Amino acid sequence: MQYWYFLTALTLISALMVVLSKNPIHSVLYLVFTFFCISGHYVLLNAQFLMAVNIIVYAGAIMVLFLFVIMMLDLRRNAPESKSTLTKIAGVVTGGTLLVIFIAGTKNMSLGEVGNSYNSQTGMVENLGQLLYKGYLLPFELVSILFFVAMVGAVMLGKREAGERNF
Amino acid sequence: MKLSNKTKVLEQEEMTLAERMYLPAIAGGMLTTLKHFFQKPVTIRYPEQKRYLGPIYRGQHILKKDEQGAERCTACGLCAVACPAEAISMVAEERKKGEEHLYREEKYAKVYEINMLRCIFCGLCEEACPKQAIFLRHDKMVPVFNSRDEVIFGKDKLVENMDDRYLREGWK
Amino acid sequence: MEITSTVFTAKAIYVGVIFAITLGVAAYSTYFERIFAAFFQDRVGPDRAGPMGILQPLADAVKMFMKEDFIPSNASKWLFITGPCLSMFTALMTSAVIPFGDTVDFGNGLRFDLQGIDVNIGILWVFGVVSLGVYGILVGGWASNNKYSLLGAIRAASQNISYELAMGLSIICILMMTGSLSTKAIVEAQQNGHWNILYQPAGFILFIICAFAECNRTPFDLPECETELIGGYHTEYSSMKLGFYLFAEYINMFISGAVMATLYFGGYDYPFYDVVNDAWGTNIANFIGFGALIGKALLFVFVFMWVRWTLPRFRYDQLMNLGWTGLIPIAMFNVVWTGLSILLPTSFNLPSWGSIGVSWIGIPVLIAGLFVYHAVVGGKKKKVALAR
Amino acid sequence: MTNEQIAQDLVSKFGEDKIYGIVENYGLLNVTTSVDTIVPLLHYLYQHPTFKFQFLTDLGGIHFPDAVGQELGVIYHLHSLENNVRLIIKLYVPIESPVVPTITKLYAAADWMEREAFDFYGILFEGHPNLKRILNTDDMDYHPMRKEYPMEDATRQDKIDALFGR
Amino acid sequence: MSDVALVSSPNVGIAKPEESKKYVNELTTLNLGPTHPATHGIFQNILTMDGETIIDSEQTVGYIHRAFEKIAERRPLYQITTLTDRMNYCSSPINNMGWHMTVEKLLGIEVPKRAQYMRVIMMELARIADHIICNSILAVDTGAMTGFLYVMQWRENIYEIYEELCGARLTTNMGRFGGMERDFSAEAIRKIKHFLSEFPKALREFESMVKRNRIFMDRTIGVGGISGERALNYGFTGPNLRAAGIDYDVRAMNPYSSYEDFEFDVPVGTTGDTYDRFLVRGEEMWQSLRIIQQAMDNLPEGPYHADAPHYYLPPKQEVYRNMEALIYHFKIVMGEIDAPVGEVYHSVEGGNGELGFYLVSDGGRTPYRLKFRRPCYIYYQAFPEMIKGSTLSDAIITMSSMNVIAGELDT
Amino acid sequence: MSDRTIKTVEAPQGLEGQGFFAAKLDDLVGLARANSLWPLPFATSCCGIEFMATMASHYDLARFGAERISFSARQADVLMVMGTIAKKMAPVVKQVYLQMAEPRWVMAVGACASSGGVFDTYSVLQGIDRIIPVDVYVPGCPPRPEQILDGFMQIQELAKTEQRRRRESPEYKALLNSYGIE
Repeated sequence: MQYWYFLTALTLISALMVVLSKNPIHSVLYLVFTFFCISGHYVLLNAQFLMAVNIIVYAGAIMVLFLFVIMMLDLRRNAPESKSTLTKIAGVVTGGTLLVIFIAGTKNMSLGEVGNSYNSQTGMVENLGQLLYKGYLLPFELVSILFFVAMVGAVMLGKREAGERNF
Repeated sequence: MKLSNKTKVLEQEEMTLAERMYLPAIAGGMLTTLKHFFQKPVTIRYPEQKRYLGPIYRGQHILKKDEQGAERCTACGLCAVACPAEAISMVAEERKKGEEHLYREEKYAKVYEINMLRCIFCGLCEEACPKQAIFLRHDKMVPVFNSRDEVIFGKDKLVENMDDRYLREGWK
Repeated sequence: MEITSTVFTAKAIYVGVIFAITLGVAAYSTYFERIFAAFFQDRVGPDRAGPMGILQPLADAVKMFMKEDFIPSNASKWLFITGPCLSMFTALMTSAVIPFGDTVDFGNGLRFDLQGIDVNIGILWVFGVVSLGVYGILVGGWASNNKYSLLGAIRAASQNISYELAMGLSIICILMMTGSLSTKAIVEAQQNGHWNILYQPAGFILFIICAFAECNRTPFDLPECETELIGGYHTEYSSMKLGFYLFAEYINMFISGAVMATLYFGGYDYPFYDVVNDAWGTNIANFIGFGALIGKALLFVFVFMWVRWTLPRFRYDQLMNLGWTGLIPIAMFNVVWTGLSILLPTSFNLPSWGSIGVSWIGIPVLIAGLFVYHAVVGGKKKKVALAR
Repeated sequence: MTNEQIAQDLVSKFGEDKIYGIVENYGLLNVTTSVDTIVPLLHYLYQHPTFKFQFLTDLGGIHFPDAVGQELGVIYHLHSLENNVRLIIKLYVPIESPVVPTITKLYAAADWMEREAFDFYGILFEGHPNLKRILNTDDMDYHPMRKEYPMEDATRQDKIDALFGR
Repeated sequence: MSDVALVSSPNVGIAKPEESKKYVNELTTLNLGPTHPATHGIFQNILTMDGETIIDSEQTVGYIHRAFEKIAERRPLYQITTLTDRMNYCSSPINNMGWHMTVEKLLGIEVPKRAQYMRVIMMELARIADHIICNSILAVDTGAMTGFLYVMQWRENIYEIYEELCGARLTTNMGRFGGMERDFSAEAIRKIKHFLSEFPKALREFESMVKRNRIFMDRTIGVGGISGERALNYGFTGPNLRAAGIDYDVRAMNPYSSYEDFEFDVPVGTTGDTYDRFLVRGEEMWQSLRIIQQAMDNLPEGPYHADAPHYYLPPKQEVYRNMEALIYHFKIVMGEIDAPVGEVYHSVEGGNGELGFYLVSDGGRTPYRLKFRRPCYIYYQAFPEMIKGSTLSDAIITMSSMNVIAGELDT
Repeated sequence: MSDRTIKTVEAPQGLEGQGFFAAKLDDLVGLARANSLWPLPFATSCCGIEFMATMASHYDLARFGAERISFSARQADVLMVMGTIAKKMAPVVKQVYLQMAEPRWVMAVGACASSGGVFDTYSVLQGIDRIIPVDVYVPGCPPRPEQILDGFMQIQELAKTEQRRRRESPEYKALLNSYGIE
């Protein structure tokens, strides 16, 4: 359990730092660190496959792209433009609403017994594969189609207009 | 435009399939380098091995003496005039009685200085000298310097040492 | 198995040994790179520092430690320091799952795997850590506040992401054949000469190309190419922080060599293992296996160097083009063909070499396909070029 | 196509008061012209159906301090590649107002050549897109190739000047 | 003279990038040089880039401006050889001999055939040395270091030949007015023959490593191209112009130093891109080898310098004994030779193109004005146009394939 | 090729005994630095071409541990200024020198860099020692590769004998101050 507390604390701190740090690059790096901590949680749950995939996909690919984009934009390092009062008010309202919903949702929650039904083999690759390709084959395939559509869309967006020099 | 009858047009040939696939050309290139891997290096390990400098290499200057050990230079100043870098300076003086064994001609250079950092080793001074007094040694390079104070070579460093005479077998 | 203190100590010693070997190999890779480069170029290479110049890495290291540690005034200080550390860290992390040898028996029922951890996602671990390796470069390049560094960092990021795909697809074929993600299982499946290279020639070529790209070595050394970016991401680094970057590159080379040996060349397997086993016992045979793996990895390091001193480098867009439109389709074809080579022999009851035969037939099929593509599309492309 | 033909054609086209100083130096035709003629002359030579002086070999300044009113000169070297004939055109301007029209619109190569001539001699090329110093530092306040300026760096210390012929 | 229409230059139609077209992307400026490794330490390009695509570039040159033309006005004619050496230092014998031929034209000296052939051999060796550097540096800039070192070994061989003849490797100060200062020694002839027999192997090996390698071809084909018409308008000469398809070669059009005696081809490219420049330079090396072979085979016997006592230094023994020779010796060294008043233009085919010398003599011991036509200086202005729209990597290999020599660029 | 013995570095003076060897740290560091000098070739003209020859197979500068030609000033140890430095270039040279990390050495290769050489003109800096401190001058125009190697070995000697703390000494600071650095 001490691992769990430690990891959770780290996760929360780094997640907070994502929001609190001024520099977007630092934010992204904290976010990467958060993903690491979450992967740590996966390890504690013996879900090594999820851990690896989380690192490969989120930390290794998506966040690299995030960083990439932010670096490209941040070339001039100009000061962040001051937010208008309206955005501030809107932010407070949205955040407050979320907080209220969150509190309302957790108020009646009771902590059940954990561990009784826990099967340490759930997260193993074989079990995951069995589940995905047997029980949930249709959703799996649908998701893949969704991804495919998204990819086509990205390609279409990224493609330059005809006549423009493409290197 | 065709201007001469010697034109030879070099066409950029299309890449063949093998060339498009990268690997054959890469393999060929790697074989070439591998061949060199096993060849003997051509390196001359300099401080230990000296390279052949040629019979007329233009190295450090020397003020020649004749067979009797008298300096050949007559301080005519042609070398200084011919020097494009204006690196040579000299002060001429009349030979006094009793100095015939030291100086061959009636006038001699009392001071003869070459700024070795200015010198561009073009060899024009050697060519200009009517008395064959100054030579650029083919067997010795000017050493490197650690400070600016060492770079002007006076007669103490330039005049030939009779125990270690400079001979040039090559041209001239 | 309970974690007893003996096992823990043994693991610690083992990890220490592996780190020492990795660092030593990396240090001497710098020396051997110089020597090999010299040989390829008809030179002699460093020969002053110690006999044959073998103290050269030591001299370099001491010099770097003693050099002024310089942080540019406009740089982001902490990230500037983090960059090389991350590079080094991720480079060293990979070796945890590589099985450097079979189980060694110390007697008294004390058996010990020559492997850091045998997780059942071993190869994914390698993959994940490798994909993190780019952070060091990215962070360092950005923190330097130098446009050349930034360009290098960005090139590194996009290049690594792109080549990971093809790399993953080529690994998938191995997984299909072995049926496990565990590196140990992959190696064990290749024992007695059934090396994957025989079944996966195309996959191996893909993998080695991607390994070049992931290690940022020529012909994919765009992030640091000297003539364009003056060193790319490490332009602003001096002292040991630079040393970390350079070191990390060599560690990566060694580790990727070890991975390639594990995946395609039978890991610690070597010919006449049985003979040795019978003559001198398992432990000796396994230690020889350990040496065999290191030897194979070093051979790949040599190939890395050989290629570096032979080839020109790609241009950024060509590299992307090759990755996305060349390697990924071929890798997909390879996945399909691997499926065929697994299914066909079993369905037609071919003898054991049948699978190998089918795999190798894939290569002419692939070339034929490329030929058709070349004939159909290649000509069209040329016309477009002329029209422009 | 001989040098005489070119000279005659030019004189008949532009008149003797605009084209003068026709000499042949080592087989190379030299003509001198005036500032207002140079652009039409070069265009004429460029488009001429047989001459086709379409290659600007070189362009440089020259300084004659003694020729009053004509101190600075510009020398154009033209080359007709198809006929393999070269032609040198000169023009002179007073040093007080060294203004010459630019020919960068005709020859792209003239861009830097004119900048060099400006840098060295201070000849102002009217209409040049980017007339500023090219080889020397921007803060230099004289035009070093004019005859009155010394060549030597004033700060050289290691020279003994009291010698022969210098 | 308003009846002359001011039109019809290809330069007129070239539009600047449209001002109206807005780049939505953020542009960065990148300072390339003057200490960037690919500029070989000499000139600056300030690139405006959109990502890695170059939108515009601004050049600054003059970082090693040494005022050659000013120095030339203060030096006797024979000392100018030391300046021409340092102009295109990759092929200094060509510069030397171009200058000597210019002066010989002014003085009216007829050079004997043997000296002319010797000059041809030296000039072609220099051309090979120049092209070796350019082509192999192009390979280095694409990342292939090793081929560079293979051919550089043979450049050492060329330097050894220079050393045999004049005693220096790079800044040779070779040749004198009226011929050469020395005849070929037996060793020099042996070395040239060795070079002729062995160098083709090395060159072939170098070409096999890069010429048909797809990585190299992809890097160079279609990169940094320029059309023949634009190239002419920009004053291109030499291999860069020939790569654009125009076979202007001074050796073929205005033969000097008996180039008319030799059989050789003028290679031309088709598209004017970097690969064509590489091919043209490569082929020119083969043609140079052909010329050297012919010159060595037909090397005439006879004197290696003109019989011109007013201009050519007498032998040292003569000076010592003969009063007349001594007087001539003094006059020549002092620079007091009787140069006629006049203007002379002479051009040779240098490593980079037409290397011209425009000498205005007022009869004094120094030139009144000496204008060097430096091919680099003239064609380097086209660089921004050639790289517009390409990537940073393209710009770098375009630069190295243009062979911009700093000494020649800035004099 | 009779003399095949290569002079490798000699072990530093120290106390040698059964299984132990103690040397002064300064000497060791000096030795290490001397054998790992990364040059920054600041090649502007002819001497740069000779530097290529020095790097190339026949002379092979790499033998002295200078394999890695470092174009980034931060990583270099020796600034090799080769070729004419015009007054326009002078601020750039100084900038590069300032960017280098300590310890740094400067080598002026060739007549132009050392003294201006044949170019005694208004546009050429008469020696780079007017703007930055120079440790070794190599004469020649251009120097032969042998001479460049000589100069390089001279720098190695300097590196070997230099006190580790020299760069913090007041004399060194005074030297830099005389050039208006820091």
